[in-house]
Amino acid sequence: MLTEQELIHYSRHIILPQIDEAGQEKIKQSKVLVVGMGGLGAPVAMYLAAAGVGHLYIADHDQVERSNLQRQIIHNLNSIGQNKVDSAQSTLKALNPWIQVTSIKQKLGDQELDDLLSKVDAVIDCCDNFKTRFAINRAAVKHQKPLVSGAAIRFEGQLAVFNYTDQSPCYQCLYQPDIQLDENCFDQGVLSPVVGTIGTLQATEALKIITAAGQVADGRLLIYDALNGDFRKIKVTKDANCAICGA
Amino acid sequence: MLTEQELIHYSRHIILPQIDEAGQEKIKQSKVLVVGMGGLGAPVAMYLAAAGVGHLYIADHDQVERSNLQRQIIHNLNSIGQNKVDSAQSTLKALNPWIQVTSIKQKLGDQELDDLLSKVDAVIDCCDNFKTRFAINRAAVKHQKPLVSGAAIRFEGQLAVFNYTDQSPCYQCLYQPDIQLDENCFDQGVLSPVVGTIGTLQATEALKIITAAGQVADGRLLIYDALNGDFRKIKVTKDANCAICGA
Amino acid sequence: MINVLFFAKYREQLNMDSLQLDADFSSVQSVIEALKNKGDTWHQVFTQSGLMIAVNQQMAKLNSPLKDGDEVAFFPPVTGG
Amino acid sequence: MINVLFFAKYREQLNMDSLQLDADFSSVQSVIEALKNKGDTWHQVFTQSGLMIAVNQQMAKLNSPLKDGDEVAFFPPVTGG
Repeated sequence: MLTEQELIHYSRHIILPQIDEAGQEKIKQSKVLVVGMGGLGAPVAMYLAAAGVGHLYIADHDQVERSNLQRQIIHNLNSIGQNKVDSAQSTLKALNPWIQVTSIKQKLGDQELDDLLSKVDAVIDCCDNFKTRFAINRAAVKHQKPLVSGAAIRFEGQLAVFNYTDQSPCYQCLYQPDIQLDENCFDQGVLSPVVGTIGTLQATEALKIITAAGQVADGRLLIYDALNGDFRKIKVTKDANCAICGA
Repeated sequence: MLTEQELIHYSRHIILPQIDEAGQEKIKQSKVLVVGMGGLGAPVAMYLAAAGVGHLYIADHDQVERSNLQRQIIHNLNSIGQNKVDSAQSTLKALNPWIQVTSIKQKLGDQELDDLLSKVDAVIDCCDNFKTRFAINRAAVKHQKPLVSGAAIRFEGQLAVFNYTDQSPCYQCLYQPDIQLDENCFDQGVLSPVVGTIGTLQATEALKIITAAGQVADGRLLIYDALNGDFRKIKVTKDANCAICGA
Repeated sequence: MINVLFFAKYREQLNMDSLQLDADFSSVQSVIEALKNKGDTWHQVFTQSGLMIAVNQQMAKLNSPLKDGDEVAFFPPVTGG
Repeated sequence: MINVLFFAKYREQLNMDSLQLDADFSSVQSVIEALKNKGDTWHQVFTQSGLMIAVNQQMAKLNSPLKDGDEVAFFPPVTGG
């Protein structure tokens, strides 16, 4: 049951016929893991907190550095040197007192992800390296939980939902595990609001998964090119021989 | 000149060849007006502040209400009852100490907009009604300043850049001033991160205008439908008989 | 033949994202008249204020002429922020 | 004839968003070989790790077959966050 203050807080959701009070209640009951409290994780966690996701698990083992503040709007000057999850947690609690936030400070390996995926309804991948991306995917497939994947660098972003149904592709149907690339923002840079666009699109897909509003954008990859303001959709199909999700 | 601390703060921009130190210096020298500190204005102001826009003018005559917190991530629990511009200003100053923020608390009419547009390099329209949107456009055309226009409601958003060059359409080339519609989030609702997506796209266009990186998305309207994750582009041409920007 | 697309709120209200009209239409206005006759919801959608129109991905008006094979898209105005 | 599109980083590096190849190509791999021969930058772009490929807006592989009129798009992997 939503309290009277919650009904006011969420009134702009509840008036949407596709959400309604029942949908907001589902959002309140939901548990979501956000891996990475950097450029993507900042808007994902802030919007999911504002939107009322009842229990947010946030994971990051890094500390806030000055160069993060150019785009990681969940942190601020007072956060420099703090653990990212601690800084994030104070911002999130100030945005919404009705939600629970659990911080995970360690690096996530297969075991930690296995444990976490057993607890949540969905995982949002906001991390910055392929190794963790593949590990998150393995755990999501094992526990049959939807994975909302975002990535951004330079002026580019990508978005996809994996593992939404049995018929959906998984991350490894799209990306080969032998890929030799880990471009990061340190080497390559990133335009500040580009991470915001991909992160907010991830938050939107997460809310659609939780509430069953609209059509979840699975089975496709969205490519965003900020330099010419272009969005493209590429169809992604399940790979029957996928080592992770194949039969 | 950027100080040593600023060079660190903005290092992820400076490494981008399309931005470089010269581009970051342009961002520092720029003055941008953001009209509205609500759902769109929140991410616009936060990302432009983080990105280093040297002087932000933020305008809103409203106070923060609890129902704003579902999506207006620049405000928080402590902001309830405060003027939106005051709440926004403290968030922005905590994100970036190197920028100047000027708050405008009154409702903007033609005279105030005329004065403001004479001072800034671009205006970002994040307001919630057609009357103000047409007034902003009139002032932007008069002062030949680019207008980055965003709008969002329900699961829908629109984005366009007007008045970028002599050949660009203005807002009134697209929208007729006799339009009888002011749907707002109070009546219609809005999914929380949808305003974030449109706002971050507005911030990106603003940074492209300031730095001349990439191709500014003028002469077209981007339509976003969050329910099916669809983006569409519609070409918009200058109306030679436009009452505002026509010859 | 005209391909008709519905975006955003209109797509939701009509519960349909596209349809094909197998006839000749001289202008956008004549397409709208044909759609209005399809039922109450259709009539309601196509009498709303501010209806926006694109022909072949370019903004158009009620009196914009059409030719065989054109794509006509309808979408709502948005003012919220 | 094959329409070739370049997205994101590749579009920037090649300073071109599309080109048309007026010949027959049996597979994506053969298109890549043809592009590599266009010069140093081209060779560099098409030997990068993780090159992603779409044929007619659907993900494809190096050995995906092609037919006349197909659209082949190349875009980079992205891992940052």
